[in-house]
Amino acid sequence: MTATDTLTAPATVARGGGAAPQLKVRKLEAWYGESHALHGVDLDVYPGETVTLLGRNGVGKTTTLRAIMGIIRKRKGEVEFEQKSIMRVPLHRIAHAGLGFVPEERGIFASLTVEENLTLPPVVAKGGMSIEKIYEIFPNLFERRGSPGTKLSGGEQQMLAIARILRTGVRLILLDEPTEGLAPVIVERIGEVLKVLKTHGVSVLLVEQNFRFASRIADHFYVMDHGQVIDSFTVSELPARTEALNTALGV
Amino acid sequence: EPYRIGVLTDMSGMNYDLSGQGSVVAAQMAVEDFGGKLLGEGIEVIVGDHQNKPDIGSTLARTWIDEQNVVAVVDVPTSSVAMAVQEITRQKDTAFLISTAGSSALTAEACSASTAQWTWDTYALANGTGRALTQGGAKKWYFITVDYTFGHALEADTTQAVTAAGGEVIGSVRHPRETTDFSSYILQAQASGADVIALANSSGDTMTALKQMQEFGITEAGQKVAGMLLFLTDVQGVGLDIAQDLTLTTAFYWDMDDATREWSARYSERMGGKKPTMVHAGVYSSVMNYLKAAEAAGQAKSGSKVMEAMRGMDINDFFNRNAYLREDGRVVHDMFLVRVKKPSESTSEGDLYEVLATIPGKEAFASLENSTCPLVKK
Amino acid sequence: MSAKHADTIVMPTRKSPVPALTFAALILVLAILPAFFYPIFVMKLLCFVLFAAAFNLLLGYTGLLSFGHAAFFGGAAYVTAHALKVWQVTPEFAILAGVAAAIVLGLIIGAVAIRRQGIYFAMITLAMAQMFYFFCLQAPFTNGEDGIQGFSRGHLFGIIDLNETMNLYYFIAAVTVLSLVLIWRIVNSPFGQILRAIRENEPRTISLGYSVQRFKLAAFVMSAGLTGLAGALKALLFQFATLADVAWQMSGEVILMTLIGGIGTLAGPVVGAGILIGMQNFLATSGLPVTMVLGGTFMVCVLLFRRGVVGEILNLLERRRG
Amino acid sequence: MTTIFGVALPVLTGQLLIGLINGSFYALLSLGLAVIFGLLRIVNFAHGAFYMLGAFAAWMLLNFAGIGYWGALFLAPLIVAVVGMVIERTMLRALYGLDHLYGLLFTFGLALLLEGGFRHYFGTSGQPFAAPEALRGATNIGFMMLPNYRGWVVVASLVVCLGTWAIIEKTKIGAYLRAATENSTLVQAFGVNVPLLLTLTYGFGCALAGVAGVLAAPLFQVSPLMGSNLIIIVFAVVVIGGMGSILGAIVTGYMLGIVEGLCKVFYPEAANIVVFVIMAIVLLLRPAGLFGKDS
Amino acid sequence: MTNNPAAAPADAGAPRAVLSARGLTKRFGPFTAVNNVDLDVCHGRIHALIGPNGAGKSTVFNLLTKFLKPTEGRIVLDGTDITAMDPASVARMGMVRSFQISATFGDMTLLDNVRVALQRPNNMSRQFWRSLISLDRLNRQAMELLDRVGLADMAQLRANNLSYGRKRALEIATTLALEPRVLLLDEPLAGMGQEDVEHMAKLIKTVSRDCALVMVEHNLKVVGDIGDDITVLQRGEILARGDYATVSADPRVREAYMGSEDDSH
Ligand SMILES: Nc1ncnc2c1ncn2[C@@H]1O[C@H](COP(=O)(O)OP(=O)(O)OP(=O)(O)O)[C@@H](O)[C@H]1O
Ligand SMILES: Nc1ncnc2c1ncn2[C@@H]1O[C@H](COP(=O)(O)OP(=O)(O)OP(=O)(O)O)[C@@H](O)[C@H]1O
Ligand SMILES: [Mg+2]
Ligand SMILES: [Mg+2]
Repeated sequence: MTATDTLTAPATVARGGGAAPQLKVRKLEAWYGESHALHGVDLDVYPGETVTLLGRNGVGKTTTLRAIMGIIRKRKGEVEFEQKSIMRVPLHRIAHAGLGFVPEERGIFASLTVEENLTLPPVVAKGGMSIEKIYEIFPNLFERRGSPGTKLSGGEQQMLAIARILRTGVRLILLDEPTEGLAPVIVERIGEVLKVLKTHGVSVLLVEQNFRFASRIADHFYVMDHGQVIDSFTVSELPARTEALNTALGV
Repeated sequence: EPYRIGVLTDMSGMNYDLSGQGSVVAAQMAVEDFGGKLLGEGIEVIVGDHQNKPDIGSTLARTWIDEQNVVAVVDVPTSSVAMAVQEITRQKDTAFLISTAGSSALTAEACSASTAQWTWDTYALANGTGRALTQGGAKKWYFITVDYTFGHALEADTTQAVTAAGGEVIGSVRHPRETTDFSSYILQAQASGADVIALANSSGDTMTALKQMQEFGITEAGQKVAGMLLFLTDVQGVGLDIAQDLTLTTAFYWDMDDATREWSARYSERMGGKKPTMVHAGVYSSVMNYLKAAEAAGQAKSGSKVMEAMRGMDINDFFNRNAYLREDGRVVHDMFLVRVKKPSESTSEGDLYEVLATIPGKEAFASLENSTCPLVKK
Repeated sequence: MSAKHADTIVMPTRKSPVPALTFAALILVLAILPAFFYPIFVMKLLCFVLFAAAFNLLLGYTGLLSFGHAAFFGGAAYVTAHALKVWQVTPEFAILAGVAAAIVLGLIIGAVAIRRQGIYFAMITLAMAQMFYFFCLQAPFTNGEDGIQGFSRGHLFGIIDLNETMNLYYFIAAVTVLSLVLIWRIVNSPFGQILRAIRENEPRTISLGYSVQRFKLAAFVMSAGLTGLAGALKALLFQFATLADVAWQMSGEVILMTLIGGIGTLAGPVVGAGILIGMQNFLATSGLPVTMVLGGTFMVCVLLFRRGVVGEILNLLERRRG
Repeated sequence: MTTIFGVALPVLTGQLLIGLINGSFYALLSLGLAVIFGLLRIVNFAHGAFYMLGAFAAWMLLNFAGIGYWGALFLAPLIVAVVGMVIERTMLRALYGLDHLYGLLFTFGLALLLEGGFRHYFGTSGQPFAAPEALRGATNIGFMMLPNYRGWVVVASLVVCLGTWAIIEKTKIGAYLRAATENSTLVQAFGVNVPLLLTLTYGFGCALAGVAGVLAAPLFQVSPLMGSNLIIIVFAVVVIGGMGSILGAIVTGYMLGIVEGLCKVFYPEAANIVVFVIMAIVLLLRPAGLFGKDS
Repeated sequence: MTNNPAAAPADAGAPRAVLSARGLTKRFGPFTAVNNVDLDVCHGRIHALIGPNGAGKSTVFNLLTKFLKPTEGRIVLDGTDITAMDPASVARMGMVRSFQISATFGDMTLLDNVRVALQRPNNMSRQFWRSLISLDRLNRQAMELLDRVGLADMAQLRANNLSYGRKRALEIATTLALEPRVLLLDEPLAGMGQEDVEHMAKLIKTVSRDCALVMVEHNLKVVGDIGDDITVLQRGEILARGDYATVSADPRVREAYMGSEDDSH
């Protein structure tokens, strides 16, 4: 994969057309112990789509991803992936259903080398990237492949966290603030990677503070506040919404 | 209020087999056999588990005496606990009938007028075996000794007996307590060419050493092995296979004559078939004789008065032969040199020893000549 | 972002009446306790209360789990007993000697152990204490299994006869209460605040310029010294010092006391020691297998009541308040 | 027959060999501890109790089911593993998220319970257990008589240790486990059945203790206290090797056995504490242990 | 570009180099993370350290604050060679850092968090015999610091209950408590929401007047706004240095770090 063949135009996705959503979330609620963090989130991700969740600090974006994945046990509502409910599926089977997760805190394993980290998640389906390809995109990782995961710099850890999921062949990736702490060049490169994923039909549910980055790659936006989705629009509606977004997000 | 006899023992730790429940049963048997009444009052046996902690033991003894009308504290394994309890019984002038604790210190510097150390002490066991074996022709001795005060004393006592009988000690090696591997020591003992390899240590260590000696074929090669401090339960623990031909000294063996067999049978019946150790027999005998002496003294409160009475009494029974209580608290009686049977000689589960010789009490126990007990008038 | 001026929000730390009341209640209880309980038993309890409180100073407030505190407890007991029996000094000097020994031991063991954290720390202290145990087993002055026994308690300052039970009682009670006040003060002092910070985030504390190792060592030695005081008092009380006090099981017991009572709480060690000592006493005549019961208690505590009795109560109260 | 042959280096070489045998037990036990610690971050204080359980299981198999040594060598560790797995499933699991100290305290309680229980029902003096017929006697290996059984112990422990090392270091399982100790939820989210993996690991670690127990049964007394004496030394071994380092546990185990053996010849008084002394020195010079990676 | 017209260019006048490093090198095994880096940090100025991920920025921080030992090179703080010192002593000399992953005392209140830092300069850290009330005289100072980062009204909350961005603010307050002469901030703005970013940037600018400040930051807008001197690291070596305009015009920097990022702000 090179930078040139990644600039394919985003596949347009028919929203509201005949296709069924790949991920359908309805009335999702979640709790941290006693504290109620999500108050009924509704959202859809269609096949091949890149969907971005926007919102200020602490509104529940991360929590939404974790609740979809089933990492938060205390939750209510409905999550369907490819027309099957995954609310009762044990955590370790979710990935095999085709869902991948890149956590906010990156989750690099200190006791594993970079390469071990990279090959840790089991491949769940065909179509994932090969290790060679990954190293091509992130040469830093290739260079550091033998060193322990947490000896990486902050940004390298972020790259590793994303790269790790690209191998597994999942069809939907939940991606939490992938650009935090990354140098602008790398942010750009990650944008390209996400576009390539789209051409391969992989959908992405993205949480992002870097609005500029998000606006370049997403097809659809949801805005969250207080544990709920308060707004939703497509990329074409974006210019019209900028004003409203500025007040909602303080951009 | 009934008179109470407090059996203070180890119900949960390493002395459980040796003493423990068996001591409780033996004390109860004695009370029953005595008729259950002392000076017109009932007698009750109560039990305490000192968990091998001197503070628990001494607090328990103290409360018993102060609040529960306990007139005699019985048994008390673990010498540190026995020493602590002896301080209390001395202060309170309560009878203290020691059966399991074998520290010679209890009847030396720390002796008490209300104490009777009934069954054995380290000197008697070491001395008995040392002397008898040397006289039997095993002149050259090698010691495997546990490296702390207890082991040193055991070795010194035995050495004295061996040299007195014309033998010599050609070497010794010290090992830490609770050693799991004796092979280096065994190799050294083996290489020394001694006639007897003497184990101056106790239960766990002795058993491990015995087991490993068999691996190295010590006895097959003609060396004798002597245990300086071994109980019936230890021998059962390692099994005849390993303990066979071991020589040791004991105060009691159940299968000596009709009297011992009769009592032991009654004991076994209550203990699910287990054979009594010398400690158990000693507890029975000490309680029984205590009750007789209290009856004779006309009171039970003052331990020293009861002991006074006991000194004037004939205290022979199935356990005690040629026995008397000395002023330092030592009960002197015959001891027995035994040999552990080979598996082929043993006809039943409890058939373990062959009695080789009787060691007269006077020879078995340390004489009063060099006693450091302040009660001994010189 | 707040626009309020700082002055309006400065709140002085309120002097909470709770500790003062707790200590007053403790003194009151100690004054009347001998009327109901066996004084010797109460005194033993006090020794263990002090032991547990000293231990809690380390675990509860510095976050260091020592599995070797028996060394300080038993070591001080041996030295005190030896001082009374052989050197024949007055009790206060004997106790001081014991405490000094514990402090020296604390310095040695602490210097090695604080190089690591968490379980490493626990295992190192355990091993070092075990070394000390073998030393005590073999050293001639401890008399092996018999222990140092049979000495007089002597006269405090040459005047007060400690062989009188009630004299001894008031002495031990006074020392214990004063030590508890001291521990409470250490914990709630500027120094204690730094210990808390270390427990919370060590690298951050270093980056603020604190020599963390020195603070840890200081806390360790304080805990060791106070533990030594408890051991010395126990030797004085029972008039013996034996191997049981230096064995690792003793270290286990003090952990259990602190755990049952509530790690990091003021009253936890008092309650925990009370429960454990009471339980041992009860079990002694109950016919139940003691180690099994203790082991089971341990497991249940860890699984269900990690906060300990006092901790759980405090937690309940806090929840009530919202 | 039983004198030492070859006069030149006899005692020393003999001791070295015997040290190696002791080291076999240290290695097996510390390996189990290291596996459990390295992968579950639990300091398994009950390891000594599981070792004892292994020996008792062998003894019970023989006395109650008539199954001999060889059968026991496979069955007893299995039994221990099952016991361990049940405990892990029902109780230990609840402690994973917490401070490691709670794991230590819990297993400490478990050790007391197990040992107390066996003491209560089987007494303290222990049970005899004979070596299998085929391994009795001793072989003259030139400079000393080597009891056959001891030779077997060395071989068996080496095989088990190396096998374990290979499994953990050379397969994906090891990576899963190490990752799971750091962030088990995430590994699960990647599609690995972590709970099962942890249960099996704990079972496996316990089984290693069980193997050591069976191997030890004919050598030492089968007694409830056999483990509690050993466990603290093994802890020291693990600390010296570097906690969590599999290879470190194995190598240090054998090495310390040898050092201890030599100490018994040259300065027996210190044999009990030599391991602890070494530990203190190692910690002063290399705080992470000989094979530990600095943390 | 810079807000501070008073800030003189490095060659004019005599800017005092409070902290300087010469030939700083750090190798991890065969891998060289930092290679022969020279650095001068001056009083009253913000020195921004930027560069691609893994360039060695955090490592330089760790070397300067002594959390890592340099393989080669010398570090001088205020004329004292600190190359062989330990981190706590260096901190006592007035060089304080923040961490890339935020570091607070989670179970303590915000007030206590700041007071812990204040205790040391006030010699109130070893007093085990004094009451906690004695620390109250630090309250005013502590509250002022909290107020500066906008946390004054949360002083009695526990640090754990703060959201990510506020934890970072608290960490800065704690750091400021030491009145550092040299302040090192590792990605102080990462993960903060937009309005917090602006506020914090202002704060950093204000603070920098009284100390020498080194900052690692990927937010180029902020770097451009408040950075006085910029050093660009790449693969452990210095790629470029100068003010933002110079550096951002350098094609090598654009290629290695900025990419096509427009600096239209
Ligand atoms: N582990 C936790 N325990 C308790 N509360 C939590 C936990 N994690 C998050 N919260 C709370 O839940 C709410 C939602 O948090 P979440 O992490 O989902 O926010 P976010 O939108 O991802 O914010 P950010 O942009 O800062 O990452 C917040 O108020 C936060 O304080
Ligand atoms: N302790 C260590 N052992 C081995 N390599 C290390 C260690 N610390 C850092 N490195 C390596 O050194 C390089 C520089 O790391 P550093 O953390 O300084 O980068 P950085 O410039 O701060 O990057 P980022 O912007 O991503 O935080 C990285 O490639 C990293 O993998
Ligand atoms: Mg988030
Ligand atoms: Mg960095």
